[in-house]
Amino acid sequence: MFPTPLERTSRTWQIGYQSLLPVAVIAWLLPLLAVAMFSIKPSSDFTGGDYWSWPSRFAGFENYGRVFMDSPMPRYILNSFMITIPTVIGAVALSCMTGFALGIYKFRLNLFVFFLFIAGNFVPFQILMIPVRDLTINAGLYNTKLGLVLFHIAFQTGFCTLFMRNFIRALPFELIEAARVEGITEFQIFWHIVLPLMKPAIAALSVLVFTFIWNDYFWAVVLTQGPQAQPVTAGITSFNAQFGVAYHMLSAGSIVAALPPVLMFFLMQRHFIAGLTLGAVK
Amino acid sequence: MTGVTLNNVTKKYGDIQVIHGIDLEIEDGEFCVFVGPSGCGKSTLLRMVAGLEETTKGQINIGKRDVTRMDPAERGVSMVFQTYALYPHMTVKENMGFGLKMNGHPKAEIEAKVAEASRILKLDDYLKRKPAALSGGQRQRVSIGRAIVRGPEVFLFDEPLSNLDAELRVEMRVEIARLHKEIGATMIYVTHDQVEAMTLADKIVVLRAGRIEQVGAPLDLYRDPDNKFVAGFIGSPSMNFLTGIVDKGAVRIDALERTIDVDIALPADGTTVSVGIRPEQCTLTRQGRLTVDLSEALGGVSYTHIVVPSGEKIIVEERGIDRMREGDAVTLGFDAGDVMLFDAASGTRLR
Amino acid sequence: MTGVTLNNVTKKYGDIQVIHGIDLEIEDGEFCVFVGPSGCGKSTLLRMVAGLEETTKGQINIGKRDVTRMDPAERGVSMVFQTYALYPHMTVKENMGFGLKMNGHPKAEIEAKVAEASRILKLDDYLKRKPAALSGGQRQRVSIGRAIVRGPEVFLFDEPLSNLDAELRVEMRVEIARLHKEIGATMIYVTHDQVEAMTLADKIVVLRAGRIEQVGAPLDLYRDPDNKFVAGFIGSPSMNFLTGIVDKGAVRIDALERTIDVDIALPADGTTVSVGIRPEQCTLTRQGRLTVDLSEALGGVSYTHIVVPSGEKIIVEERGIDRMREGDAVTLGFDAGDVMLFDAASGTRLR
Amino acid sequence: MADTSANARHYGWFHRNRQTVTPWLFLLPGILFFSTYVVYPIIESISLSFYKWDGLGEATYVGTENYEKLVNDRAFTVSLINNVKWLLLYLLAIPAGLFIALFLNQTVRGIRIYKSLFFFPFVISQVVVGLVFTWFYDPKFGLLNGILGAVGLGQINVLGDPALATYGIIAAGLWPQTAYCMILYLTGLNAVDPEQIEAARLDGAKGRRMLWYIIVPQLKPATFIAFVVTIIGALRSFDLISIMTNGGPFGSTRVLSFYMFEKALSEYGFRMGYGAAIAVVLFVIMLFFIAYFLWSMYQDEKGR
Amino acid sequence: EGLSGELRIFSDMSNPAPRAVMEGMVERFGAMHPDLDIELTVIDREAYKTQIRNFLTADAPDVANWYAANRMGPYVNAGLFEDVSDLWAEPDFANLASTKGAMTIDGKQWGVPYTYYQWGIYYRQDIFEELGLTVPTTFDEELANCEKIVASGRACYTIGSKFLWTAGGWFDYMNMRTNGYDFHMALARGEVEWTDDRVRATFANWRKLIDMGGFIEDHQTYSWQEALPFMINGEATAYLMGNFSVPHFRDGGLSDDQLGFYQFPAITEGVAMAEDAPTDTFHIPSNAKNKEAAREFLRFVVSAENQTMINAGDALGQLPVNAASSVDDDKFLEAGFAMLSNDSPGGVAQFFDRDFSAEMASAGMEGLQEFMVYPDNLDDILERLEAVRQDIAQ
Ligand SMILES: Nc1ncnc2c1ncn2[C@@H]1O[C@H](COP(=O)(O)OP(=O)(O)OP(=O)(O)O)[C@@H](O)[C@H]1O
Ligand SMILES: Nc1ncnc2c1ncn2[C@@H]1O[C@H](COP(=O)(O)OP(=O)(O)OP(=O)(O)O)[C@@H](O)[C@H]1O
Ligand SMILES: [Mg+2]
Ligand SMILES: [Mg+2]
Repeated sequence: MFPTPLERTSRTWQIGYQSLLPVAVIAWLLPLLAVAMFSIKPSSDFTGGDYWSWPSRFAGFENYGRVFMDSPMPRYILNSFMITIPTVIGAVALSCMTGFALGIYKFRLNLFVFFLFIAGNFVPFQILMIPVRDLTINAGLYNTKLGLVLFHIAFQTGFCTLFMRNFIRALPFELIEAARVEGITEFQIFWHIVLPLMKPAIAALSVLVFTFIWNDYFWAVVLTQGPQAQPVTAGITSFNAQFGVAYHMLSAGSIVAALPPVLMFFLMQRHFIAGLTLGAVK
Repeated sequence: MTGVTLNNVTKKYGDIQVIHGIDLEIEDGEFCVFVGPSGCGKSTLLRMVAGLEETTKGQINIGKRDVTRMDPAERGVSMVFQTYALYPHMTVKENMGFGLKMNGHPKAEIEAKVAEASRILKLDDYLKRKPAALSGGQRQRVSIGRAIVRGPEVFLFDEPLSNLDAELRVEMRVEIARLHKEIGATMIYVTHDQVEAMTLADKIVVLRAGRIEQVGAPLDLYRDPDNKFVAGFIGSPSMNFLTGIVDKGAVRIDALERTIDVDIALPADGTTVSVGIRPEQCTLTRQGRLTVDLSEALGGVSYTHIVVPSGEKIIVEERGIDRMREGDAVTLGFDAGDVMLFDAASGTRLR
Repeated sequence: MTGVTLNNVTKKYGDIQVIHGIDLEIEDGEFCVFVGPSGCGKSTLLRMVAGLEETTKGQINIGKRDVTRMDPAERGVSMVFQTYALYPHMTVKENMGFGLKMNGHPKAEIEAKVAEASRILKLDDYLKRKPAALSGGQRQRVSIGRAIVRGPEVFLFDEPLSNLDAELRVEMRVEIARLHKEIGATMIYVTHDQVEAMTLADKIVVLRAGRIEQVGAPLDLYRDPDNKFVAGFIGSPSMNFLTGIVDKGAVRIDALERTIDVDIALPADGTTVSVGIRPEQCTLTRQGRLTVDLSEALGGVSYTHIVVPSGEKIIVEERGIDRMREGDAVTLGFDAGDVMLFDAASGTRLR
Repeated sequence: MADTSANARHYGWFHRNRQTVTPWLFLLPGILFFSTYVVYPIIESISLSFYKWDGLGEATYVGTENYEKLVNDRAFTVSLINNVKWLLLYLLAIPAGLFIALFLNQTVRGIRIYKSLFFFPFVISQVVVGLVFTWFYDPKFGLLNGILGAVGLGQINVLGDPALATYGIIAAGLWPQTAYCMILYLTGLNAVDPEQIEAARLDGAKGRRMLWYIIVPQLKPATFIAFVVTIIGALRSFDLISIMTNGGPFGSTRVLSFYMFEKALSEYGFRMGYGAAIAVVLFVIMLFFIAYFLWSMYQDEKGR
Repeated sequence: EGLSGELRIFSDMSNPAPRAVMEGMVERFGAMHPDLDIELTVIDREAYKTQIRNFLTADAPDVANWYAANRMGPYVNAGLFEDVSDLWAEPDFANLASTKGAMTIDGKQWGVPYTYYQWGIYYRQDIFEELGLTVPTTFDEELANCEKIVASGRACYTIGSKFLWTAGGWFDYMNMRTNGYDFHMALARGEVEWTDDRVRATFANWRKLIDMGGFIEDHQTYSWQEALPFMINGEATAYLMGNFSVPHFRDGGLSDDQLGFYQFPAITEGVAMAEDAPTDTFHIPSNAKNKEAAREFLRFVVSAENQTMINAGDALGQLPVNAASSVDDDKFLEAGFAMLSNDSPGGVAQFFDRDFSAEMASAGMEGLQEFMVYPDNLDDILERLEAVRQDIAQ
């Protein structure tokens, strides 16, 4: 292991390291901690120009309460879920199929199609903006969650295919051959053999796509408007407009908006990290 | 049950030809082993029989059926892979029954067949486990069980034991031999392990660079190889080769300053031939012009390495109590009747 | 050049003790091989000598220097790993010269030493290649070259050949033996391969569960093992063991219905002992109460498996022209003088 | 025997060609989606860049006029320069991530929690990161000025100063990006062969030299990925700019992606063709990196 | 006859007070037409500006908010707004005459106004008193006041120019006061060069305030709301703003005793005073489905009674567009009403980003913001703006 494992180092460095860790974390997360503190300060602290002192009293309940009761935030969060979850399902399903096709079969255009997906994944999405917007408008899907979901599924397919294909590639090909010798059809192979084996990849990818989509702002702005379809990332800007300079409210709102992916990360940490590395590194 | 016939079978990957028109007849119920150096095409040939690789040219028959263009599933073969290829998400039982289930066999029938296979392979205790919870040997047994369950006409094995450690390998080898005896199906077995080939085969097919060098029963190949390649390949340690020159109806071995008489038709005088003699048929006596380079004592047997003046290396198997040590001066002896002669250029056996 | 001395060396991982106070003296220039079953602590002990594992208790000397707490780089040892541990991003030449470079040796000196090592190991053609472009054997050679270049007092090898295939293993084994002869440094070598241990070692150390079972020259261990464990571990195929009962100053082997006289002090009548006899010291004669279970013919030798009535398995090495076949009725014979007796409980040799 | 009948059994076309047809069946929905939403729009955008169109009425073909205008468009130049700044400075995330990864690559109690906390910024939406940093930089009550004040340094208005604003935003972007690189390196470090480190220890390599000669070369795959994702992240930067400065002050923090959005879809933007032309320029820049990535993937695939 | 079906309304009245007004209107209109199913969507005011283009083409509501004058030009030209000249022909609409011009393009009317409001300077009366200042009527007085305020450690004006348009307000006033309404509108139409000396004169005047430290620092990082606390906390004494800001001041804790209003003072003698009074409007998209109900809603919006109600001080706090309605009893409304009716002989402008074409407005406001931070860059800025003007003129 590099650097030298701690237990092999001098006693002073061990203690130094152990005490450095929390300091480093606090410094690293300082901006975030500040926001967290803002979010539990009462508004009177701010009007008094007193931004940095300890909250004069704990106002977390009323601040967060207002976020949920007095603002469209719950609606936006709901939208985010209604956009994110179908996208995750759709993108993962599509890429299981494309990944299977590209990972298992040898055909002339295999690499070409695969590279097409990868290239698409890296395209600056601004170049898609105008046509996709027109497309969505013409399909009558402008300002609908469905419009956003369909686009996200399509765009994520590039990345997901890369991920799934590499994962399937790493499965022992003998499994497929064994099945073929046993007279199992290609669809059965996909359904009964490959799919169950892809569970870890599916889990990792789902978590990953979840955060990607949840955090999307650009397309939310381009393809939706207003609380009936917009996700929370875009919603937070109107939330800002509503609460103007009420920093305690804005902080609470930001924290609420950031919470689901953070929770997701903590609950699914292993999958998440597996996803990041698996997807990228083969 | 049926044998397998290959008829001028050829395989090309793009422009590269890896199997060059192989003709081979494997009898019903025979245990046939393909051996040969790495990359010689053993696996490719086996996979062509299985239908996992397309046959470029030629014809493969299983029994009387021409299966050349058939799907693997229709050929009536089962295959056992080196890596076991067990479905990791299924239990042992499900693994064995999966093929039947997918092909719509009734449940009771599957149960019965799995039970039978599991009995043969003593897997009853493990039926509920997943492959991950099994040792390498057990996994390989399951994978054989999966092959048995389908009741194929032909079993195909591709180096099934090479992922096992030495001890288990011996055990499983014995088990496969027993299995063959019990179910009597035709089996084709790829390996590069000498011992497996010698002990399991009814018939060994020695391949080199996509061509058959020789086909025969194990001891026939050992005792009567057709060419230098087979002679050197079969037997461990390998046969020693020395350069000899035909001289007045006898063969002169300059390295040993010895001329041996042989009772076969020799080529013209002055022709160079290769003289082969097995390590176990050599003897060493003290004193002489040769020096022991290295002696490896394994207990019951020692392998003594000698480099002759012409640069060729000779290994002698010694078993007696008095064994040579490094640096000893020795004389190499052997019975002229044990010697095999090969054409120096083509390697063909002279007989 | 210098030997290595271990003095009550002990290793604990947390509360688990894996090395139990080992005392060992390895002479200057000696080739010492550690063998033992998997997990017995061979690698741990070797790595403690290298300084890669801390020594919990005891002292390790290299020559006269106490190196117990020294940095690996300062001990004057080089190590060759099972997985080669070559730096994949450096060429062969860079790999070999890296240690010297790190220690600030001048360029010309590095060049010269690398050239010398490459000559010894015949690596000249590959100096510019990266490890990925080498075969397994070549990689292991480079890794040995890297060890040589640093000119260490002690070479350490941890199963250096076990990732190679059978053929290469033989070749490299011979090469290592030659290397030892050529540079004459002290070498400590870990393996679980019988043949390697027997052929390479000046001194074999048999370990079991973190303790030394026996130390000695290879043939001494083969011929005169201290206990049943060493007797069973050294020699291939393994020694056969049968249960015997001391009966009126002789040993009765019920399975064979034979009583043998031995000229050692036997324990009290009725005591159970373990009777050991090597496969190569057994003979089979036709007719008898035993049945051949399986015979594996390898050419020059056959291994014949027999199960005696008490359930013990016996393997007999046959070499003659007339060999037993499966199902043959046979009688097992051996010379009473070849038999070794062991205490049934502790396994200690009775002599 | 029954053998002949087996031969005569007639299979359908699909059955005979299933190895060829199946992959395409599986690919069909993916390709359909992908071409509709990715491939076709790229072509459409490129063609649109030769038109003048306000997004409402009829488009008129203007040839390369949009591109010609770009050459003299100061805002475009500024965006391009800013993009370069992003590209270069964003790469700092790679060494920074490596540094943190090395710091955290220990096995002490609770290290998993620390690793997670360090990774935290990456999971948070860039919108929230943008807000957080906007407040961090706020000249009035921002934490940054608070800290600067506490150590006796003067006040700065990072986001209000055109000379600093872009760097301020990049710093905000580096925060999550560094976290990302850190995780990549942590897993990379996990995969470094311990035997090689031991071999290097025997060879006398220590500390920085061990890092440079042994560890860093072995982290090459992780570095490659970190490089790719960082470049992509830099070129796609939009959210942060939009949230933190909205391109200002007076357009000094624009980058191509933001500028094109502004030109095409923002409050005062009605120039779809012009926006498309900007996007095409961005696309061309990205194409170099895509080509590089695909090329290295291809080398890998060939090697299999 | 009862209206039925669905009426979809998109509104940008997203700040709390206007939002309540809008919701109130919908409620009352709904009560009048019980069979009508009204769906109101309130969109963030800033976001709305970019989104209107999408929903007008894609997902048109029946009624949508927007702005008068040049700002509605693109949609009118693209045929996305319904011609509602028929409404304006109705007798009741005679009362809307004052805003008819702003709603007219090509001789037709394309929507109805629902409110307009004065711009001017809101100031801290209490601080003025404390410093002994009087309300200025000329620029010199303004400068003199400002000097004293700056000397007291305050800024004269707060402003948050992050979203640029606030700077536009300043330019409107500086230019209209320096060069007059007609010149300003000519500039807006692109008929005058930005490098013109008269434009430079405007900037020269403006610069006086900047150089003396009249504006708060770092205004380019604030939105207009974020700039409010400066005045509320007394760090700045005045705010050039539209009347919609009054509720914010009051919410911030300023009482009517503390908060005052005055007209932007004269600069060039003899130039008639002109004011910014942006008109906010309702339109019927051409793609609307329920145009009948939409027309009825528009009639309802401009009705005298509704106008009184929604523009009241406790509601929008702005000026009614219907001459028959009454202005609420609110000191700022009255001041504004008086100013626009009597003291604005020069004319009424809509606002920088409504009078100038979109492209010019965007480039222009950016330049204005830059000028406010780096006045030395003026030449460069003007050349740039001139280039844009010429580009548009092509
Ligand atoms: N897909 C392929 N494309 C091109 N050449 C191939 C392909 N598969 C195998 N070969 C070549 O065909 C030859 C035979 O390969 P095969 O795997 O049958 O050898 P083998 O005898 O099984 O070797 P081993 O003992 O190493 O398994 C080799 O030279 C190999 O390089
Ligand atoms: N880091 C560790 N922590 C705890 N126990 C360990 C550790 N490393 C090794 N051991 C234990 O120490 C014992 C000796 O291990 P060691 O690797 O030396 O065995 P070995 O003889 O080299 O075996 P093999 O032949 O399999 O390589 C084993 O029981 C192992 O489980
Ligand atoms: Mg093979
Ligand atoms: Mg070991």
